[in-house]
Amino acid sequence: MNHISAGDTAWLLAATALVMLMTPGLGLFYGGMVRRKNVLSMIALSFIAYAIVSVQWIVYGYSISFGPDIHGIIGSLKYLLLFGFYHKVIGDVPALIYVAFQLVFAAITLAIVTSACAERIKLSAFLLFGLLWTTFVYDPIAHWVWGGGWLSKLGALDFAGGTVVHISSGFGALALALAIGKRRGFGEYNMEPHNIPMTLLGAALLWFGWFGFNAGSAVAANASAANAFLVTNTAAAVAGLSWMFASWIKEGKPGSLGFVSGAVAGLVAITPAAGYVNVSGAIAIGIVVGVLCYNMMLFRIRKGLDESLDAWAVHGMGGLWGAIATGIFATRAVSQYTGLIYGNFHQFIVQILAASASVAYAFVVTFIIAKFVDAVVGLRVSEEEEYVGLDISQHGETAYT
Amino acid sequence: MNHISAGDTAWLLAATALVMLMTPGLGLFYGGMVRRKNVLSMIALSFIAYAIVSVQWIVYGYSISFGPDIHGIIGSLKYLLLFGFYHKVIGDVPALIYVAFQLVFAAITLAIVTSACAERIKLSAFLLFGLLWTTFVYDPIAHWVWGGGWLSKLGALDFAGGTVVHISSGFGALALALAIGKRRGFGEYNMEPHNIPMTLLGAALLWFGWFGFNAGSAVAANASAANAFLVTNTAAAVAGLSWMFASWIKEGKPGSLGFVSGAVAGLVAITPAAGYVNVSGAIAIGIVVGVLCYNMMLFRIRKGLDESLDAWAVHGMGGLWGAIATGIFATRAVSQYTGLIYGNFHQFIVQILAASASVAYAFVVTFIIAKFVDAVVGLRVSEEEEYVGLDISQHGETAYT
Amino acid sequence: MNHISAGDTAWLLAATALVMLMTPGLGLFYGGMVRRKNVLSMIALSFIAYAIVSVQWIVYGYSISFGPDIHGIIGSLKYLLLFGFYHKVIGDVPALIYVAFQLVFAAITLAIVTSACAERIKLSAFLLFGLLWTTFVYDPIAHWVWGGGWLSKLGALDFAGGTVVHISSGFGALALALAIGKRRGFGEYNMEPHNIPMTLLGAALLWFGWFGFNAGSAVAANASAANAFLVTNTAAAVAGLSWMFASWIKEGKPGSLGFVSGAVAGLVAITPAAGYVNVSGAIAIGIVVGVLCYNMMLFRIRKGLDESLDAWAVHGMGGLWGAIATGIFATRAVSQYTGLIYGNFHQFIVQILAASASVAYAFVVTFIIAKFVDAVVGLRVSEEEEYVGLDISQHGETAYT
Amino acid sequence: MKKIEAIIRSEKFEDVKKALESKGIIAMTVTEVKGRGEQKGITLQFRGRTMEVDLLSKIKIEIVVDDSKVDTVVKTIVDSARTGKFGDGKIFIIPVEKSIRVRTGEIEK
Amino acid sequence: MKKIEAIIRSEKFEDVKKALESKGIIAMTVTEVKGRGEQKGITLQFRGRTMEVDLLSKIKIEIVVDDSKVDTVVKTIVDSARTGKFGDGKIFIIPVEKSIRVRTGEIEK
Amino acid sequence: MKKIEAIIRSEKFEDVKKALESKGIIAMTVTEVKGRGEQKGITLQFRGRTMEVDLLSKIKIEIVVDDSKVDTVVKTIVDSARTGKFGDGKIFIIPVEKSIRVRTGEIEK
Ligand SMILES: Nc1ncnc2c1ncn2[C@@H]1O[C@H](COP(=O)(O)OP(=O)(O)O)[C@@H](O)[C@H]1O
Ligand SMILES: Nc1ncnc2c1ncn2[C@@H]1O[C@H](COP(=O)(O)OP(=O)(O)O)[C@@H](O)[C@H]1O
Ligand SMILES: Nc1ncnc2c1ncn2[C@@H]1O[C@H](COP(=O)(O)OP(=O)(O)O)[C@@H](O)[C@H]1O
Repeated sequence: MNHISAGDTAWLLAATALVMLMTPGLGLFYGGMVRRKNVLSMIALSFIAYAIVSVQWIVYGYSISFGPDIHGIIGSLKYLLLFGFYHKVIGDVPALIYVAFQLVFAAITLAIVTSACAERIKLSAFLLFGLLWTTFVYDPIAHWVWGGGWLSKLGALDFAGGTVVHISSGFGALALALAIGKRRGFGEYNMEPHNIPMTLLGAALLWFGWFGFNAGSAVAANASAANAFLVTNTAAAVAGLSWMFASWIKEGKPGSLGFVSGAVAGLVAITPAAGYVNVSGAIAIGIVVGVLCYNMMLFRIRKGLDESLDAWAVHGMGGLWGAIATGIFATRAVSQYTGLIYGNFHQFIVQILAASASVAYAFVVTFIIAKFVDAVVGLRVSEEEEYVGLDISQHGETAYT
Repeated sequence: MNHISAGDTAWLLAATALVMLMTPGLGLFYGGMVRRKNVLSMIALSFIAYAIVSVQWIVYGYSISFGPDIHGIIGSLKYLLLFGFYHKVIGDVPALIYVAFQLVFAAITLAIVTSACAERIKLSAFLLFGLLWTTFVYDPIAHWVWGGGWLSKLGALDFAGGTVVHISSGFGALALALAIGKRRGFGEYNMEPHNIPMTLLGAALLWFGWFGFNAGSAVAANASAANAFLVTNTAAAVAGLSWMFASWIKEGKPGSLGFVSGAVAGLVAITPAAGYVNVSGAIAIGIVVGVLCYNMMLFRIRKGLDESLDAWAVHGMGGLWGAIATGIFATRAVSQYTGLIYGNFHQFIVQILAASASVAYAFVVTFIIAKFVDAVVGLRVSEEEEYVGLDISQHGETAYT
Repeated sequence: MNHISAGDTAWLLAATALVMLMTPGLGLFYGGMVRRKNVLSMIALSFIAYAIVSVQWIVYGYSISFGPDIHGIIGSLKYLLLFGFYHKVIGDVPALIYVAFQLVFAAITLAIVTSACAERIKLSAFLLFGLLWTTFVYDPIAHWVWGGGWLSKLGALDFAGGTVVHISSGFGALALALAIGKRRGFGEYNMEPHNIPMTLLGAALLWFGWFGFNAGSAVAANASAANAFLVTNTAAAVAGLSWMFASWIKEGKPGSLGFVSGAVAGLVAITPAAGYVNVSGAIAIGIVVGVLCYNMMLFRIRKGLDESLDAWAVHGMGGLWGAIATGIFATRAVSQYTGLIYGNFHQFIVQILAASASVAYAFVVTFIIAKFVDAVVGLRVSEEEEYVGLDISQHGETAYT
Repeated sequence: MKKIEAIIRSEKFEDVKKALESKGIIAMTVTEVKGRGEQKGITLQFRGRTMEVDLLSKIKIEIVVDDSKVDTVVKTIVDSARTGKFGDGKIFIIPVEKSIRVRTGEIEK
Repeated sequence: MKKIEAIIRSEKFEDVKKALESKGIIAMTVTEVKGRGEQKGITLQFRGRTMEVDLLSKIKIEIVVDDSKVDTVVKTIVDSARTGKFGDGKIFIIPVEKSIRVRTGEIEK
Repeated sequence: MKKIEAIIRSEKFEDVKKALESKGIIAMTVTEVKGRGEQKGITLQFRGRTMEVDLLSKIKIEIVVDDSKVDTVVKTIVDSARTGKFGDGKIFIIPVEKSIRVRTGEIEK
């Protein structure tokens, strides 16, 4: 048995708890944006996504993601139910907390995808979809990038999951949105957020938890964690302001929703880069991603696309930019890896390649899974169920009296 | 002065903060479930429970719980006001953080009991009741199990407080509910939760904080903490799904409230076991507790019992099952202790004994205290005060304008 | 490169995340207290304060606060953009996490000041005001007390920011309130809190985060952190009860808002003292501050002063009392420093001096900045904008539908 | 045609709704309101102080029916909403000149 | 003078408002209500069970106008609020004896 | 018997309530509404753009009284709710045929 560092373990325990909180935080973030009649459904989807992945991960998800590599494609089933893991050590932390840390990443990724089916998915369909998605989309990509698969062999950098978490969920959401179709009345009626303070609270929890996400990804309490912590905060703050100013100029009013959407976009974009860039890089990444994702959202709306809560615009495109930006701004001041600014064209190309492969894979496989679930149990609720709202029709509950 | 481990201390500091957050989290969890006119009262009861215990604990509560043992029954008053504690070390952490960690446990336990008197208790009565309850119910049981008292000598296992926290509060709540009587209109009118998203937020904070609760109980950042962390999450997720499916089958609709109630039940049940079982054991414990507590809630309603927010069904019965389950699923894969599955019948019997003694003690003493407080200051508000709601009648406030 | 302690770093990473959460927590705390039409504005001000400081701090704020001292007045610009900080170590933690820890302090300080301009400030004016304030008020005082400036040379004690954070923001808020003027209808109409549960949630997050604030200020996971943790909790609980009883006696009803205001006052007052007093001292500090700040609030209302959300009464006066109380209750049981109770009259005088200087500086400079901003862009929205509310007029949003 | 406006206790609403249904009165519009009657709400005593809680939450039910049905509706509401204590509520009968169904545009008088 | 009380689908409110504006009808009072019509809301099937969602969220618009404008207002609302499905809403015409402007105290009949 | 429906500024509600009390008018029903008058709410200028905030929060007070008291109630409301600026509100007088007290079932005309 290897040596365990209590300090590194202490941080990973705390970081895992922080990341766990992000999933209900995301539920609130999304829940505030939907109409009053769907808020419980929206929050419940996050909780249920979390629960599905929590079980799947310890049974076989961890194993196929992080188990012994099979041809660079997938992990083996060797770690089923984590037998014998109590005494294992990974790096210098107990293996079980590493498993838990990876679990909370897998969980929130599925939760992000629920953006696409807001206010119209059948609960039973989501249970099936969720299990398939985490198994066939998340786990393979996690294996490719972090579990010793082909992308890691290629040298792709993804510190905390720009590709694994955000590209996969963002482009997955896009595919799911296309498969499930628009909400009735989309583009016709007002579908304004019913409770923006709830969304702001959710954003606060996301920002808070993201420190665990990115700084925890150092899997140690060291300078790399400290750097990840600070650049994470920098990118979030800068991107929040950047989106706010962009919308201020374009629409004349800087919404609070715009600020927090920008902050989330900043958090997304810094995720893959957090272990490789310094604060100057974070500022650049943040400025760009705020303007970029804001315009992607406008583009999405212009196209009449009901990717309802903008997982694609924010996580998909933000993650894509982050992956590429890692290949630009990686600096020797922070790690051994360098990017375009150091003339490292190779890394830049690898980043684009890895991101593109993940975009394509996530999009295509998600679309297939969604169509399959639609054929088997039907993805959508009936028109009347949608009209009365998912809280009543799927859960038999009313959020507020 | 012994050696302090910065790593273990770092985790215990973080864990204590996490557990602290559970008490207002519980306030929100309960606050969402009551009617609009009592929400401030409900949240305030948690805050005030926390404050009462915070003061009592450092003055004498810690001392009678963890002070030098007197005949296995109670601790001595030696540690009054914690004089000289700054330089003490417990295990390898500063004694003061150990005191704080134990404090937040004592605090939430009293907060759980407020379930029983929701929407009808007089604030002044609760101040008195709370002080007596924490002194005469919580502190002795804590001493018996963790402070070197007779149950610990018997060999009863309770990793993070299935008996000390959940059995005592759950069965205490039952006794208090019987003593204070039903809410007016209970069983007649609709008393639906006024704000389920608030309850979901509360549940999220409970789940989050529970990682501190259970993994913190290792009092170290080690493999035991990592195991506790992961099994805690597993049991919560499984039990959430288990309650959800049970209610889906029985009532035709899986409520979001059902999911989070199940998750809390899972967290309760894994609490005593978290240091002794592995993920497989956690799955078993979670499946059972979800179905069990759901049916206990139905039973409670059928009996016309107004234990208003189900502390008994969830904490009492969930804690009871957890205590027994520890004696079943304890496995050598995780610690030196074993349960029934290893043929250790002795441990199983000890667990039942310890749990039963605590059930009886908590129920009887709570009932006596409640009746005493009723006689001295009156437990309940007047009919008119109950009608206008406790927010106005006890606090002079209106929650929402 | 010095040695890094993983344990101490683990705690500082967690503590920094905790403190970060306080700023949106403060946003909710304040947001619940304003009228429904200004809630988004109020929460957004906290987020935006956080963002402004996040950028300013890494660009030059940290440098002028903690950079090489210039005549005891201000730090130099040597640490601009933190070049080369990745490999630096401060104490035994990576410099970058120390920078982040200090950042979140600076951020919440500016957020506290927003109390004074609730429901009437122009967003653009706040952007300018915020940048000037953090540069010309916060950074110098931080330098004087913590960055090697004249107050630290004088021997003033301020463990976690009673002077730097609370006096500066509280008296700054007072000056800003005078400069911006009353809300229209103040003293005439009802301006009751629109959502007290939101305020209670905010208070819970503040309390939770404050453990990072105070115990993190030990910059180590040691006995000093443990002591800070416990006395912080003690003062908060005691002061919550103290304010509650004071208002119970005076007004006949103990509000939940009163309890949490008291708790925040307790947290404020213990902040400078947390590394120097024991639990007995904390009890004394808490009792006094609850009664004191409650009466300061009544005084403020009697004077017809619209320092709208009582940053002055709670943070200003609470911080002042805390600074002085540190000079009274500092005890050798906890550190080498002593106060009046040990006959150390010198420390007592130094505390009063440092506090008074900071009061004067913060008040005067804030007033000048406010007047300057008013002259340049105008501090207040128009009468009609104030009437329809800042959510619509400044952000183009409606909080709830 | 008349509009019956009944202001009743919130907690009695379910009972009233069921009672109306059993009489075949289905259509209705419901609003959350606050109100006080002539006795001015409820007075609480607190440590020698008096506190009035005058505006209590109520439910307003509006039902438009033919003149012939007014008495049935009123009686049904009175019977199902009554507790016999102050605060039980009031019913007002207001003339309606005509009613139009949006779906079809058809007019009833 | 008449009060036009229209209870319409919430999601049609913006359309109705705009349609009225285009006819010069600006003044109005709007309330969030719940309601059901004669067909008793919506019935959902769930695992063999039937569940009625009877009270659905609606918007009530109140507009007081001169008798001469009643037909225009009614027609405008009917045209803009209609979807042709159950639940489109109802409009009631109620007599108003007079109206007073608070700002000036002036009375209109 | 008349129903007086007054739509007033929310922030004036406490003043109006007290003024009515002082005239012995206690009973009332209160609803939160949104509304706009003929001048169409408030127009804000923002960076050269115009933004209309048309629906502002208002309080609707409903009071049913004998015909003899109508003028007192109206005058009291007008006096206490007025600020003299646009948006002060409107009062409508609507006939009520009868009123029934739920507690006793007694009818007033
Ligand atoms: N004259 C009135 N005008 C308007 N609303 C009234 C009037 N009288 C009663 N109400 C409404 O009816 C509700 C119940 O009236 P209340 O007087 O309490 O009933 P009871 O007389 O049976 O005790 C009040 O809260 C108020 O909303
Ligand atoms: N007789 C009535 N009295 C009061 N409100 C009514 C009445 N009929 C309909 N309503 C209101 O109008 C709304 C729409 O009515 P509905 O019957 O659903 O329209 P439609 O007949 O076009 O389907 C209902 O939800 C209810 O609020
Ligand atoms: N014709 C009307 N029909 C219905 N409600 C009206 C009408 N006119 C005014 N109101 C209501 O009265 C409120 C105040 O009216 P407003 O025109 O702003 O007062 P003023 O004319 O004194 O400025 C409006 O917000 C609206 O709710």
